[in-house]
Amino acid sequence: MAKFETALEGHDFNALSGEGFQVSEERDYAYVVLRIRPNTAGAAEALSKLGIQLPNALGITGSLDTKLVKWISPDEYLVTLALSQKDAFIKDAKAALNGVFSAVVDNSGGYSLLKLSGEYRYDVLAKNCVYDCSRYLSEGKVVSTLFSKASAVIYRLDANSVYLMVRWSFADYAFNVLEASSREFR
Amino acid sequence: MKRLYRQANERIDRSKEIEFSWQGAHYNGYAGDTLASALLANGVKLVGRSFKYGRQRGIMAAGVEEPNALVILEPDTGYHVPNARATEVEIYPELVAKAASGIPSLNEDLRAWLKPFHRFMGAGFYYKTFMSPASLWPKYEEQLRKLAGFATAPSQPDAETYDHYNQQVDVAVVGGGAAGLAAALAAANAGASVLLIDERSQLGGELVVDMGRDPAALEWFKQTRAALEAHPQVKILVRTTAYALHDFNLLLALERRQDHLTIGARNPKQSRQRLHRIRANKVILATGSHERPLMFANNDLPGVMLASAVSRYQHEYSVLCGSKPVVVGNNDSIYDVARDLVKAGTRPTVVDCRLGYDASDLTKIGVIVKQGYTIVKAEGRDQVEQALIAKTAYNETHGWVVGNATETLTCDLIACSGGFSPLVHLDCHTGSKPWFSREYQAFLPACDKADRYVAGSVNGHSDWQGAAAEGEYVGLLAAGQAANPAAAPKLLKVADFICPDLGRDKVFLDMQNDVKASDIELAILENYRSIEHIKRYTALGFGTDQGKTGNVNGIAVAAKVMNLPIEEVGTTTFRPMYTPVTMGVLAGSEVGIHSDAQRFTPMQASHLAKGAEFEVVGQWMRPWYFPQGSEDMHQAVARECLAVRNSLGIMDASTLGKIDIQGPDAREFLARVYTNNWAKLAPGKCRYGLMCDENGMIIDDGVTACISDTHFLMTTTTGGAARIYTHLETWLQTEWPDLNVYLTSVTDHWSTTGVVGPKARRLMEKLCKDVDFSAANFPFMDWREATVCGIPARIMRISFSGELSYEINVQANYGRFLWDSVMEAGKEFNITPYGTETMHVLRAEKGYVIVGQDTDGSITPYDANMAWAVALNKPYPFLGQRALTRSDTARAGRKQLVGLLTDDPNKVLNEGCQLVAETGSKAMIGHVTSSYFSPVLGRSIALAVVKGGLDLIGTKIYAKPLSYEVIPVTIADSVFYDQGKEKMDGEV
Amino acid sequence: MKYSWLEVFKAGLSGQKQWPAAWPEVSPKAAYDVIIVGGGGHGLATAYYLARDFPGTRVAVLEKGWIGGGNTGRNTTIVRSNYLWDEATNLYEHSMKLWEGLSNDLNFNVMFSQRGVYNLGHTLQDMRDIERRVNANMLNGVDAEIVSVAELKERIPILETGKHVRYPVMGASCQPRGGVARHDAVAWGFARAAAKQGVDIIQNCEVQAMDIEGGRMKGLQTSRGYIKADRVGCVTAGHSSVLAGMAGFRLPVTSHPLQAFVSEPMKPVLHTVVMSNAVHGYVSQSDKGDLVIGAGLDPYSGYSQRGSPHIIDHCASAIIELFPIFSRVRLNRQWGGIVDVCPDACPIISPIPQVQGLYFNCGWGTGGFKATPGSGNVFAHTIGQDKPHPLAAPFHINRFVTGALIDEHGAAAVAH
Amino acid sequence: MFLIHCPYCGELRDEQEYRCAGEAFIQRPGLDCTDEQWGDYVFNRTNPKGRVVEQWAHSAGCRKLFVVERNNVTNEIYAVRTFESYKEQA
Ligand SMILES: Cc1cc2nc3c(=O)[nH]c(=O)nc-3n(C[C@H](O)[C@H](O)[C@H](O)COP(=O)(O)OP(=O)(O)OC[C@H]3O[C@@H](n4cnc5c(N)ncnc54)[C@H](O)[C@@H]3O)c2cc1C
Ligand SMILES: NC(=O)c1ccc[n+]([C@@H]2O[C@H](COP(=O)([O-])OP(=O)(O)OC[C@H]3O[C@@H](n4cnc5c(N)ncnc54)[C@H](O)[C@@H]3O)[C@@H](O)[C@H]2O)c1
Ligand SMILES: Cc1cc2nc3c(=O)[nH]c(=O)nc-3n(C[C@H](O)[C@H](O)[C@H](O)COP(=O)(O)O)c2cc1C
Ligand SMILES: [Zn+2]
Repeated sequence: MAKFETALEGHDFNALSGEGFQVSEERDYAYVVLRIRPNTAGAAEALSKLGIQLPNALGITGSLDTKLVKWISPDEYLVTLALSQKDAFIKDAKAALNGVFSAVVDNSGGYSLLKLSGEYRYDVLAKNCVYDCSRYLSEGKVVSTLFSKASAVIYRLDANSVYLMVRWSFADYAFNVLEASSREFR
Repeated sequence: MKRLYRQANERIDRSKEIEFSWQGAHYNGYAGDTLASALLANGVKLVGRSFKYGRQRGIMAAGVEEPNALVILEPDTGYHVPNARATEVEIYPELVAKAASGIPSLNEDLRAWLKPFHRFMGAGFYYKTFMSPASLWPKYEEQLRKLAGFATAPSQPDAETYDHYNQQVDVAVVGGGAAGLAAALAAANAGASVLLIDERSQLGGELVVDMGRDPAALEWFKQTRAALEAHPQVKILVRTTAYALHDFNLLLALERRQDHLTIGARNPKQSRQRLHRIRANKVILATGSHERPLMFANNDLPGVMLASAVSRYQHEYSVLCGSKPVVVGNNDSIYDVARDLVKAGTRPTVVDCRLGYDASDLTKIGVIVKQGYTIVKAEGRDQVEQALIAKTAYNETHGWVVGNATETLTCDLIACSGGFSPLVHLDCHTGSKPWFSREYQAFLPACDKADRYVAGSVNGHSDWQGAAAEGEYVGLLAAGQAANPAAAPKLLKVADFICPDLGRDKVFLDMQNDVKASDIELAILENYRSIEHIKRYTALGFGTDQGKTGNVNGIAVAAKVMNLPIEEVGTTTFRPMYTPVTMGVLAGSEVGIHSDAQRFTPMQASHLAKGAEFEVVGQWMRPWYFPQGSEDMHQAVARECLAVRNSLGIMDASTLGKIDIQGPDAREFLARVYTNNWAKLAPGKCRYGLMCDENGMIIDDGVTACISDTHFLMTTTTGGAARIYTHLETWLQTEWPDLNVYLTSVTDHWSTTGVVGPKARRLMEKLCKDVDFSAANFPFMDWREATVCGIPARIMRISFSGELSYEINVQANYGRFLWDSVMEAGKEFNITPYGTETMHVLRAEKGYVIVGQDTDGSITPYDANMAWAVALNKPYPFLGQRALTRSDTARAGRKQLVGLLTDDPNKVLNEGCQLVAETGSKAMIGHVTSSYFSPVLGRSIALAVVKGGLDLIGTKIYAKPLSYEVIPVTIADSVFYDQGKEKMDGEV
Repeated sequence: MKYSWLEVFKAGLSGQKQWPAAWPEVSPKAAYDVIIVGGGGHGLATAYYLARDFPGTRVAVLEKGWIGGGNTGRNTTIVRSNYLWDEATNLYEHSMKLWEGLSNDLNFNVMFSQRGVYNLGHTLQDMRDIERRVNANMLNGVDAEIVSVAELKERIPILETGKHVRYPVMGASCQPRGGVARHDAVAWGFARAAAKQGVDIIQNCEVQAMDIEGGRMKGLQTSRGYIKADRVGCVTAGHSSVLAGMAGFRLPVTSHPLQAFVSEPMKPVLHTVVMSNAVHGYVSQSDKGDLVIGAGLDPYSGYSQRGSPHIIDHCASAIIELFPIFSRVRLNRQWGGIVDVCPDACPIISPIPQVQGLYFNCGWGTGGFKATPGSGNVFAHTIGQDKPHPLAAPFHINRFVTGALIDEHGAAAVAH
Repeated sequence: MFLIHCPYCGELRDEQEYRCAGEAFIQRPGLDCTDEQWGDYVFNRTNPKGRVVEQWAHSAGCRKLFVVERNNVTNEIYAVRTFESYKEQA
């Protein structure tokens, strides 16, 4: 069996988590980039066939249980869905969007998805992000910004946690940064 | 330790005695003391020596404006702080402090022994001297350097850490005095989120003094503070200095989180200091003001202090600064100080240059009040012993006229006030210029930027009630609520500056840098008339205090000498930092290994297990070579090279940039950004591409695969990935928005394992069953969708080594598994992992360039001998095409890429080595860009760029390395190995 | 008056009342033979050499503010000549030779301190570039050496040379004759020496328009009136494009903020100049004891003389990486200059083809202080003879038409 | 220290998320231009003091380029607009 690893496979998340702050890496998701302008001819039908509703700027639609569609830019969306559904989704999406100016790009290996929780999660973010997540990152919102020196996609689905996505190759760096900046909260 | 009886609002905790060390001796203070207050309580007068003359200096102020009392904390440990101000240091048990100045010691300073020469050391004297003989200047300089500087630098790495904290608020209030407190509360009550910042350990500002005098002030403070502390919308940061205010209300503040704690009690999990990056919708500056000293001879003697500081030491720390005080000044505030001193049991003498203040309450109780007098000189050996005073007279044309000294007052303290200087600093950081108020004799903030307010003493208020009222008013405004305008500031009437006679008397303006009034006069005499020239010629305001107490006096002296109004002289530029900021806190946590991101591929763990040495390429850490046993790099690389040439190598190519290009115009897009042709590339095929900038110079290269007619996958160089992606996006979005193309970076998605060598096919056939690897059915520069080790993959048959080579791309999550599986399967072929160094040798043997190593931004495709990659007849000319025909770019004889062979095959040229045409020549005709020992050829090879090199193949030229040994080399074709491309198909 | 110990002694006796103006305060005359616009180091040096080497030429320097208040007064004062390309090396080395005699030449101690300049390498490519540059320098007769990590540690013990940092130091190039000078003194020394040669130094005089007729320079409109001159040399650094705009053409230059900062003064611990392009910082310790530190460019255009704070933060991180003991040292003051950045990181010293009698000297960007005497010298000759000085010829503005750029980026990403 | 409103994200964001991409609306000449014209296009810039019209990219955000009109002396931002809005205007 092929061994599937995440970017932070083998990193000791226990050592990083404490009472006031916890981090975990989500393993079982796939990430598909959808490039399309909402007003492109044929986009609307194709997307509704796929059961996708495009979010507005900085918005999110759907859910992690089905498909989470995050706005990245006016013509870019990041779809997060269960790994097991990836191939079918990509196939369906390509079929549905055939002839529509768009791109469906599998970027599942491109990221590490980290879930931050605990009372001090916003303090940890404030130490590394120029974007004030505690003030502006409301539920159902996604922002692309900087996490220390890595670019990151940060979003929030509920009251208890924040998701931090960094590129795979920056994951180790992000882990170390999280480790250092959460020390005082553990 | 001597203290007054308990003052109404003292802030020391008499139950907590603290022992600390000063100059090697032990002293006691109380919790709540600053080092300055504790030293004063212990009768320590001498705390420093001045910069130039080594004069004795005592504590002058009670806050950040202190110019003299520079100390070293925790010397020579990882907690060493150079040049801390004693007035800012909170004492803690076991604190070790010593004076930052004194050569060789505080008590004996040899600069003071040079006193007879001080008269020759006017401003800028070194510009006029030490010139000849020129050879001696370095010796002079060495000696001058030894005399300069205050504290010693730390000798140990920092034992503590730092961090940053970003936040956005509705209203940021700088200053926790009456004005700031009122502003913060008003804004919060009006619904705004508020951040209140003060540099001191406790809120209150100058109110501490008012509270000692006025129970109503104390009551107001207690209530206001309690309301703020309880307010859910308010965050208070004490021990936090707002050191800069940038455009768009970016307020930078330094929080000292642990400096006040005993070293053993500091929490190692917490940062020592924190930089708050505050984006405030509105900023309220309630920063108060600093008192100015008076100008008189020997005004730097220990025992000369700011009057308000004397009161502050009394009220806040119950320390009496002198038992025989003289209080002298040019404004009403001195009488309050005198009253404080009376309450403390002394009998001060009050000297007021003006007439008319009703001081009957003081005279009634026997205080001598000399109105119409001022101080002209202080005298004393180690500290103030007496004050010489003289009569004053004022006239409109000449200002103050001061007579000869008429009287000598015996004293041990001169508390002086020359008026107040509002802390306009932050307001000025974004370019605003303060304006001069004649009435207040001070520069007041312009406050002419959007979303900014000032309130309190910074705006001229002299009473706490007025300050608070204005604070409340701007607090409401900042929170967006209408408010009734506050009353105009009750400006303290301050008399004009009394500028001393500028003789030989030592009248100090800038105590830290030893700038005297006579230095200003000298500068102007020599035509350094702009205040900026005066500053630079004399060093006025150059110190760690940035002239907080001295600058305005200096400006007044300059105005007098030039006979100009003060406002025409103006101030120098106020710049960050308001007070000095630790370099560590600026860096925050971005130090050491975190100073930049380190990027790793999915195979990192395997590389580490194999003992790889790493090369830094951009942010990436790439395996450089894989030493075995005691091998050095050359041995390892030789082994790796031969393994690839003779059997099988494996390398991690995951770091190459990868860009997914889709859309109906994808092909056209490629044609525009690459120099070569893309019209005919069919799905399933790959092609090498060369990219130029508009200047016609090579900026990148790489292989692009055609996935479908409208879908391509581009690879870029590792170091160029981000830059090229940005470059392409920029063209697409700005110049070619009509092209229907989407670019998506997929660098991280794919991990790439290169399987390289004659046995590569044999290995691939083992690992992948759904592809026909025969040379005929999977030719060079084709790619296939496949399943490798059970994983979906894209296999590209491309080569950067001349060997049969497959690059297996799989989703990053399987990268390591694939790598390990290939390693396992390759055992029978003695599969050998290799790093960037071997990769470089192999490609150099084939004459393949590395952009950035063999090119340097001045090499065109023609220069690189790659005319084959230039298609001049595309419908839309490629980027840089036009540049190639400019006269110089098209000229013959440019530097061109060629091969070099040393006559001595064992001689490996240094990369970078310069080339000349004749042995004796120094005229460089090119340089070596790449050079290696080729294990397979058993000799050294090199690539070089040589003027007209392509026409000189076979010519002998000479390398002139640093050793000046001349190495004969012959220009050769740049392909050294397998010119017939026989190895391309590997073992058949 | 000639400055000397004797004069200092006499002045000391007389209470420092004897000194003459370093340069007299003068009002503009109606006409000059040559006007130099810009009273920075380069402009003043140009005027000095013009007056000295072309006797009889009536020269004025017009400065909109106070002399030396531009980049001359805000740079990190690093002087070196170890450039990559022959053309650049020859120009900077010409300057270096003038520096070596400058204090005596000007009779003003510019405190030129040849304490050595180290350019650190942190990657293999850095090391290749160092090898290439040092090799070229030696062939061009410029002192240069490659210094190993072990040797660096000996010479600069406080430098971090360990491997545990993000970008370990792999070696360095060193130019022993490189160093620093006292920036203000350079402006003042040239001003004084120029004034002595009869040059009028006119401050608070801003050039606001150019009077050009039939492609010929006639004179300048200034904030202090119209001044006639048929030869005008513009040496206005960050403001060069503004001046070019007055003459109706554009320059291959953009103006950017460049920031620097100083620390509190300390006893000497760093005795040389250390620069690192890879981590973006460079530092020396002044004779006063403060660390003078320069940061990287702010990437946007700007005329505000202030930049963005994260550039400073980044630089501080670089300096601490190189010198961990400086972590607890505090910074006193930060500031910015407006640097005129050229696409090939080399200056333009050139007659302007469109206007007879107009000359520009600009594009020095982040690294022109070191060139001050040399630049002034070759520019003076270019104007004085209306023909590019041989050392200036390669820096003709025409190179942006022909493509003959002299790309110094490789050698100095931050070209101080 | 800029705080720039990204017209696509619709929010004020810190300068560090952006990249300045130089003067906007530079006209690219065709292959038949003179060397002078090519040099002018590639290298010469107006580089005005005061009001500038520049391209900025929200590089750490939505990666879109747009036009910023600002004062490069006072650092005041007058307007941030998309290229489309200019096109519509023209
Ligand atoms: C932070 C910083 C660090 C640097 N570090 C170094 C370094 O270490 N080494 C190095 O070699 N170089 C360095 N440089 C670069 C160096 O400072 C400059 O290249 C050099 O000083 C330029 O000198 P200048 O005389 O041409 O320009 P400036 O000194 O800027 O003089 C130009 C003058 O023109 C005046 N002017 C402008 N417009 C007008 C007008 N319309 N009318 C009249 N006058 C006008 C200006 O007021 C100014 O005084 C640095 C620069 C900066 C900003
Ligand atoms: N006796 C007089 O005539 C006279 C004259 C002027 C002022 N005052 C006194 O001044 C007070 C006015 O109140 P106020 O609130 O305007 O001023 P204040 O001086 O009481 O408070 C200002 C506070 O701001 C702090 N501060 C200044 N710059 C800072 C920075 N950059 N970062 C962090 N903190 C900073 C100061 O340490 C101080 O605590 C009254 O108490 C009044 O009695 C008296
Ligand atoms: C080499 C050098 C050293 C400096 N040293 C100091 C210093 O020790 N103290 C100080 O306050 N400023 C120092 N400055 C900065 C000046 O005060 C000033 O900020 C700079 O010349 C820019 O001018 P401005 O801030 O008036 O715009 C130094 C500047 C330079 C160029
Ligand atoms: Zn955006």
